[in-house]
Amino acid sequence: MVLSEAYLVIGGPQGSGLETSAQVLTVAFASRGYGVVANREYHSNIMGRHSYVVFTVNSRRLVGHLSAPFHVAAFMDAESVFTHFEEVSKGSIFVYDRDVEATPLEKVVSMEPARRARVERRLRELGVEPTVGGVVEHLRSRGVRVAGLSFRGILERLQSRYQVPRGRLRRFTSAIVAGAVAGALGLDAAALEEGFRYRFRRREHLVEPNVYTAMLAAEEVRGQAGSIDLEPGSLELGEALVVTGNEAVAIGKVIAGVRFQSYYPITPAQDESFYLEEHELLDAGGERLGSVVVLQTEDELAAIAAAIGAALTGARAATATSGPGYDLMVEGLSWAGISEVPVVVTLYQRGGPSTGMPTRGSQEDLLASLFAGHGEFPRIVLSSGDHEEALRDAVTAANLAEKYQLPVIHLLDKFLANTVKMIELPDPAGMRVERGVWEEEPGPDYRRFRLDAPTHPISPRAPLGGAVMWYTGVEHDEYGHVSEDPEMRMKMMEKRMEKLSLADREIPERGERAVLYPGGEKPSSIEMLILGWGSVKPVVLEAVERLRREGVAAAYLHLRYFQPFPARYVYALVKGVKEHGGKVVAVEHSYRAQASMVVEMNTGLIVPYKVVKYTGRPIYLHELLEALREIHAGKTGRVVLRFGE
Amino acid sequence: MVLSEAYLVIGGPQGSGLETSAQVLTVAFASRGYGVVANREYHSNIMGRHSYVVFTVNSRRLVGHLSAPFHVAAFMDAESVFTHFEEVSKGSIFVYDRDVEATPLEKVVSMEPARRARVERRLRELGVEPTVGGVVEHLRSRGVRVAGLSFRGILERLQSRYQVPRGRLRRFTSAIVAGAVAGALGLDAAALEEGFRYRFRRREHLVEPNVYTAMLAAEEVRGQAGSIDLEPGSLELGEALVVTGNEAVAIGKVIAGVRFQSYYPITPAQDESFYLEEHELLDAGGERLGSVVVLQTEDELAAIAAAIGAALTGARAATATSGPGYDLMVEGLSWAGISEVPVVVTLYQRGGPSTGMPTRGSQEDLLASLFAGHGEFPRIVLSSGDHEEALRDAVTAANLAEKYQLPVIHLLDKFLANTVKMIELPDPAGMRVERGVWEEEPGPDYRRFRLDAPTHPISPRAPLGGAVMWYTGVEHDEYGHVSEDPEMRMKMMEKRMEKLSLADREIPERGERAVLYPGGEKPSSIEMLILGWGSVKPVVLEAVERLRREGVAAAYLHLRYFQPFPARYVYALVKGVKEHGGKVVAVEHSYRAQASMVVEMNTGLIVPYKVVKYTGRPIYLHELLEALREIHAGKTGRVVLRFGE
Amino acid sequence: MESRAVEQGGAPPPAGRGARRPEDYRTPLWVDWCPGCGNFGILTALTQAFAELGLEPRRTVVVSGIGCSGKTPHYIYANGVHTLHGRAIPFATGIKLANPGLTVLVVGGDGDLLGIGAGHFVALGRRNLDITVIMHNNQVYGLTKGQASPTLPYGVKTKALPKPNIQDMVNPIALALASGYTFVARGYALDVKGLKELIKQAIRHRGAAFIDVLQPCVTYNDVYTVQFYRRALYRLEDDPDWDPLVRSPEEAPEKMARAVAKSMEWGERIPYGVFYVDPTKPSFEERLEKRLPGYLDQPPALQRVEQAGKPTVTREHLRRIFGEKIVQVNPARRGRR
Amino acid sequence: MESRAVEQGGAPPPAGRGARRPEDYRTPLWVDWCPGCGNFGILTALTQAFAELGLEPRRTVVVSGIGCSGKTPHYIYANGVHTLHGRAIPFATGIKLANPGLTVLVVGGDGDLLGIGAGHFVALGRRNLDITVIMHNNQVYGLTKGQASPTLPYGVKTKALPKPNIQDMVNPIALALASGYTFVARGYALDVKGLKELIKQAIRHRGAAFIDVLQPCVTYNDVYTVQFYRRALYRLEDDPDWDPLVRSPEEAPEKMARAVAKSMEWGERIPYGVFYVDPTKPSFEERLEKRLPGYLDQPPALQRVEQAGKPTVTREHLRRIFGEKIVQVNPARRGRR
Ligand SMILES: Cc1ncc(C[n+]2csc(CCOP(=O)(O)OP(=O)(O)O)c2C)c(N)n1
Ligand SMILES: Cc1ncc(C[n+]2csc(CCOP(=O)(O)OP(=O)(O)O)c2C)c(N)n1
Ligand code: SF4
Ligand code: SF4
Ligand SMILES: [Mg+2]
Ligand SMILES: [Mg+2]
Repeated sequence: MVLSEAYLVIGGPQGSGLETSAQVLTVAFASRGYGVVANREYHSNIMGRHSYVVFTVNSRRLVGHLSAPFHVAAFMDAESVFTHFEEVSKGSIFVYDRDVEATPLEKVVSMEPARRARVERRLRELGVEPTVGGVVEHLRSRGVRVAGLSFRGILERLQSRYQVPRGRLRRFTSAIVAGAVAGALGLDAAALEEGFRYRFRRREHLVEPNVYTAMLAAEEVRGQAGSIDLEPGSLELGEALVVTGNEAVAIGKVIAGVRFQSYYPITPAQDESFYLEEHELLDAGGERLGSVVVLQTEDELAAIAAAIGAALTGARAATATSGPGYDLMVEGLSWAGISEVPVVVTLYQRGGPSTGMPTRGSQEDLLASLFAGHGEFPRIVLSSGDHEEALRDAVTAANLAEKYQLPVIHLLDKFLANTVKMIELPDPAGMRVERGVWEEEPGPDYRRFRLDAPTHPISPRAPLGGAVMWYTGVEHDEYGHVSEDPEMRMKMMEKRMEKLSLADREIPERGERAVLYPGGEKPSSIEMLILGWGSVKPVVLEAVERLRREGVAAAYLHLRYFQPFPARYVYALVKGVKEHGGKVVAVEHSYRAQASMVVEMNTGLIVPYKVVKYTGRPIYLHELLEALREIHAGKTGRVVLRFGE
Repeated sequence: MVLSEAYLVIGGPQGSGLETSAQVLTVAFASRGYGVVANREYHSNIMGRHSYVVFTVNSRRLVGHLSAPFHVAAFMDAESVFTHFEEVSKGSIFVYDRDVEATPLEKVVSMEPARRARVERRLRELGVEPTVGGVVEHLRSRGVRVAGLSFRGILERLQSRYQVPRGRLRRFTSAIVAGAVAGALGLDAAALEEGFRYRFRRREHLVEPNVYTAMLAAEEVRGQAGSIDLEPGSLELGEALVVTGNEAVAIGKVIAGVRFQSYYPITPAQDESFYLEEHELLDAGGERLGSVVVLQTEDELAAIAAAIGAALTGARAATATSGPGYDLMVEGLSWAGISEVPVVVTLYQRGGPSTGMPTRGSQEDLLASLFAGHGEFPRIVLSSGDHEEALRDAVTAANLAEKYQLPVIHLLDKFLANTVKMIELPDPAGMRVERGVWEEEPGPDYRRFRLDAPTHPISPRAPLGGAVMWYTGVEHDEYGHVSEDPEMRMKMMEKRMEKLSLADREIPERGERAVLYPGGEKPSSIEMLILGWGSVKPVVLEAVERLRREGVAAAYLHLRYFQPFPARYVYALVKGVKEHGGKVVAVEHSYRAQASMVVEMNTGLIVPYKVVKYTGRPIYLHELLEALREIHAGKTGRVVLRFGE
Repeated sequence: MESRAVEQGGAPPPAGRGARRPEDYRTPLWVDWCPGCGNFGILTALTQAFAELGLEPRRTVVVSGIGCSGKTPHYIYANGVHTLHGRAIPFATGIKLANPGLTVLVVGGDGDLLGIGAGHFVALGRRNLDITVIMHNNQVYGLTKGQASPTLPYGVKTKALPKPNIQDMVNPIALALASGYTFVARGYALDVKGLKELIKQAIRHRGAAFIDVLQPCVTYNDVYTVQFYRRALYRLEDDPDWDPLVRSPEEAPEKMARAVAKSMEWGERIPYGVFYVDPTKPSFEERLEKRLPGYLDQPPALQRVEQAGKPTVTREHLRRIFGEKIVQVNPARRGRR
Repeated sequence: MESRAVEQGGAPPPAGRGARRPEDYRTPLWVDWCPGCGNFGILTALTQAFAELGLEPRRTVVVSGIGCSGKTPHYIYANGVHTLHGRAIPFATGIKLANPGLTVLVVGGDGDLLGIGAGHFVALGRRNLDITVIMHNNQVYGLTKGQASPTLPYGVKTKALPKPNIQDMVNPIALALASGYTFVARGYALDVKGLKELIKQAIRHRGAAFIDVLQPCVTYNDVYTVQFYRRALYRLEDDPDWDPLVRSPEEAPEKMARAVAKSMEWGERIPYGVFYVDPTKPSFEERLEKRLPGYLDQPPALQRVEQAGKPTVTREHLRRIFGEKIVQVNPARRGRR
């Protein structure tokens, strides 16, 4: 059978070059016209703990979902073998390092005790000897096509050919893994070369020996296990961006005109700031586009304060963080609220609470993004479901912030942040930069918080430096001077809160704040309406597609804005579906299914079915489909997903 | 007509002794068997800005509500006269300083521009000359019983009698005001003496000249304006506590066994910590009861961290703060959540957002108290409606924290915090101290987060110092060691979240988490169900009482717990009332009526009617009654209250 | 009409322009500090310094925290940003970095800057960003009614404290030096002329400048009173041997050590004046200009990012800036295998 | 069975008790630092110091922040509290104050203690609470992949930095001195024996102790390497004239000034050892005991607050403690008017 879509996994210890393998493979597939996505799972550790990357490769279209069992698995070490051996099935190609065949489970010191106990139990149940060799035998007996490479042997051949210093040989392990996958899926040397060139942009001398090493592995795999017949890639994009979600947002910010970004390092937000900093010069080949000031602050309290300060001067300013850092920002957020400051907080959710699972994904911070920060003030909260949305929403967020003069929280998560995806090169010409209402020539009597502007409740802005004005976190009068007068208080409170009503009137609900897939679907014809948000989008869309093929009239309502919430549209849709006997299911990465709580709060309609996952691992297509089928069959109301190590 | 309840206001500049007048009067009334409550309004300022105190005095019972117009008004300065002259009515007694009669409005420099403009406009409308004299004339013409005292004259008589140094004379202004009120309501010298003794506990020599001064004023008022016939006080309590809400909570904490309190000064929370610190020795007349460590930290980040640290050693620990400080605590809260730390955060709400109206009240932080802090973790949120509840809830909060091993947020607000009220002396014998589940003899293999305890999901605690254990904000195993294992994650997440379900099963909904007044009322017989929480309780209860007398079958559902929310009970009640055509009205101190949002989120039932106030001033009975009558008459759905300067 | 009312709360600038007088930097608002408060002296010194430097109000920004001191910007006719308790420095950092052409000052309380804000205080020193920090040092938390601030010495009992202070004081001058401030001085609120001169020097200094201003709080601090300071204070500049100026980087360690040693005098005798000035260290803006050529001319606040409602960044720009992330997709050209 | 599995992740204490060996203070967990990381040296020095002091694991608490260094407590068999980034000191403060009988240490990164946590670092110095702070100074943010920490000097470019560091370093020793720490030292992670001795001294010292431990990060810091330190480091104690001990309060200012001056040596030559010890200042616990007699015996953690499910505080106690707030209500006795 020829596949048009394949699922892959590669694994190895942190710090051993797995990211290189992943990047090389992603680019190699992309360059050959495949849609590709790769999600990386790793511990909060610099070196030694288990890490793995999961891919989906599609020959016909851009993809974003993941699934299992994997068609190809290629592992660097014993821990990966023990950890993932049950994720392949008959006919899968399973590549491992023959040199560690004798390694027993108990010698894998880096494995967490809880997992070791589980694997031990499982091997006992299966009657498998607890060594790499034992596991491989077991797989072979189940019809998995196993290929045992001698990593040492391959590296020795590399060494004798290119005289790589012994100490550096280990760095080529990544090429072995990339090559193994290429071999198993029939990717050629030229494609791999594209991948290595992308990776070693300024160290071209590394390309050739890497390709050489990879091809050794590829041939060996093909020799031992044959290859899997994957349809040739047929995407005709001309050029494509291969980026992580972090990078997509950074590019979006550059387009948006964000020229000041403050941050304090935190996983998984930090890479966005690093990427911005790398391109801080906006060096468009000689042409001067200005530059971006990227400031590493002493903490997140300072990060938001500095971003607000910058915004007051008229710069487009943002900060990016994750849960713990966001908590530290909320006092500043509240200041931005009362002072009507357009500032963007890009919030990458990770597993909580507290330090939680810092390198794992979640959608646990929705309620905090909506309600943290004391007192009442308007904010806009929007979220992106994939790389394309993330990039565009970075522009939208900056626009909304300035249009309504308020803080905007742009919600993303670790899944998106670290996932590498192939997308079309965006065209800024199709985007808008809306800077809102400005006072053209502010006079000496300029009132920053003017109450009688034609644009009320929006007061025309002027930058610090362009007029004299006052800001204060205290309730204030039109000039920004402290006021405790009850009437002034009411006017200012109402002015601020009305901006949210204004945004609610101006931003389209349907298609922008919430998007229904398939587009034209009527409530009466929907049997199962899935509510989701953020990075569940790709996998849910895929599941909807499959369910529809199975004859289930499923649809996906992708919630994008949580404030202002598209209440009328969602109400009508959900109400309609329910009235016609359809099922409404939330699919989310949180224990409580937080978006469904927001729906309930805004519409008074209960979301009765929930599929949730809170292991910090992404939702896979196969488990989601199973859950939805069970719900459709009336077997259950709440499914907790758990696939993935 | 003989009154059984009177409403009073006194006013003057900050720092001029108004608090003394208020305390003296409160105690004087209390000692004479009157129920009394006094609410203070003041600016965020140390000296000079306008401040005033509003009282309700009842001859038959303890009271908590305020109302207007005032029967007696006594003012120290011109600003008070200009600010409050419309709050009295025909027959009221209005006392002012004759020496400032000539002061024109424009000379009152401390008055905020917004207010000055408003007063100016109003005086113009009324055709009143903008001087104190003009205003007084106007009042007289409207039938107000005006008494103009020469403050200077009275102080001179004091001076000649007691040889008070000239520089100290001004300090007796407070006695003039207290005396004026006493005169207007027929309070005798002995009662005032009680008040002054209470106030000048360790400076007894001040009592006599103060009483003397007060009585001069009293006589002068009676001479000029007569007095108002207030029924004699008839409360037979024997002894009573006269305390602010801050003090009530501090006393509750002492009873609860809170022996560590960390705080960073912030209005209106700080007075609780100061009061605790004053009594840190727990000096029960020779008997050693231990002591309370009250730590002023460098900020609120440290305050919560230190409280958590103390809790880990087995001490009952708490911290107290307000909105801006709470924002800084939420990262710590999230740590307490994942680490299952029993810690109490006493949160005094004030006007927000940001620094907002730091000395004014609000109920704006409910949603933040429920949802701030990233990630998902259990917390209990309860709120108190009056001084009696506040004191008892301080004990309950400490109990719940230890019983369920989680952070508890005890919500209060500025109204309660600063209001002085007469209450019964509580009896700790009627209270419980529940310290939860402890490991009796923790062995060397002690597991702090044991998953298989008979008390699951509660793991028996041991204090730092009593065993070896680990804590971490990272997801962890039973020992408290870092774990990223997905199965361990699920178990720990579920364990934590199930504690909330447990609390939901164990804490009674009816009567504890929500209390209906009148108690036995059936939904079918309720015409108007008022939902409220926190310090709206006394005024709503009074309004319900009055409405019922008018023939409206009103009832009040006092919401006390927001997590775990009494969803079933509230659902049944609200649903029942609605089905029988009754109206459901939220009464709250926030723009969005946040508690009604929480009701909607938890029950799916919309609260269609709202009475809100967000000027930072308390809700007065007269305006509330008017609003409720309008709603009852079907004239409106949302009323925004605004009484009070 | 309503807006008319409100206008009175604002700060119409003085009619006559041209050479500026201190009064030109005052708003018409009533100042609500206690009569006799040292803050009045600081306010006067600020407006005098502004006038003598001829600062343009719209190009000057006074950033404050929360506290009695935090109200200062409202009384000054120049941009005022009254921020959060402890966060004035990072707000100011964002302002200055986004528009380095502005003159940026921070005014804050001792609690604000050295208690809740101490982390930012240290960080600004490390950056040597061209901001002037003026600390209203009254040894108490004024606005919250007189608790001990981080500058109140151990064992001292001021009026509002129920017991003597149990925490030690931090030494602001030493802390500023350890953090890297390149202009460090102490002023006295009631020596308005001297303070004005210090403020002028601090503003002119290119880099992070700190002035610890001893400010009597007449309401809560009955220990560090005007009487006390009158006896204790002496001027550093009166010592002809005192030379705080670093003339070359090599001199820095020794001058700093001397300044630290000097800063430890706190008791009967308290020195004030300039403790340390190092004009040789590059300011943060200068470092940034090196890294981002053109930054000073085209800082974030002055870059044009929009053209007729569109981004100024085009697709072609993206190709050039982010070219490394672009993959040529050519399934046909090379085919598979 | 499931719990059996989990148990392996815990830390059963060693079988043999009695005199303790360093190994007795190690949990069986795999240490996930990079091979060659300086943290291993610090861990060893800690367990050796614990063993030599004979600390009881259940009466010892190691509090950490977040970072590579933050993982340390899990590797030590004693109570471990792995807190929030930057907040180890205030957590430790609560622990120590609630139960002053415990031995409390803080281990943290340079980012943790001097970046995000700098405010608390200063505050602990002011309090002189008996806590030992050990800073893993690797000049980078290790766990977040090598960004510059507050101790990396200006202009230095380590591996993971795209450009040379644009911020200045803070001087940890000077900062600790300015903040009031009464024991201030510098150690080196690879001189385990020397470090162990410093740790012992610091733990024994009654008051706030700080050790700046130079810790090579082999993965991200290719400037401050083992090779570098081997050349640069020299021992303070090798100078016979070096005497960091304050014998009477009067000596303090001069010794501190010398220590600050010494701390400015950072380049070719870097001193390590004890910079300053002042045992004459009362610790915070001692001050508290003075204010709350009996505090040390009956601190918050050890007070009994419940008796058969009831408060130990009775109504009569309330009358006595809060008597000032009680009003006798007697409408009948005196009547009205
Ligand atoms: C986060 C936060 N915590 C606490 C407060 C309350 N607060 C307002 S001013 C102040 C202290 C003021 O002291 P200082 O900084 O010395 O200024 P001063 O009033 O003495 O000028 C405090 C604690 C606040 N506004 N915000
Ligand atoms: C509030 C918050 N912000 C950011 C982070 C992310 N973070 C984790 S460790 C770390 C820095 C670690 O550096 P350092 O303190 O020097 O410790 P090291 O890893 O070098 O030992 C950061 C920024 C966090 N955990 N919490
Ligand atoms: S409290 Fe002190 S610092 Fe504040 S205004 Fe009054 S005198 Fe000045
Ligand atoms: S990154 Fe550096 S500090 Fe962290 S474990 Fe590795 S070597 Fe050690
Ligand atoms: Mg102060
Ligand atoms: Mg570090």
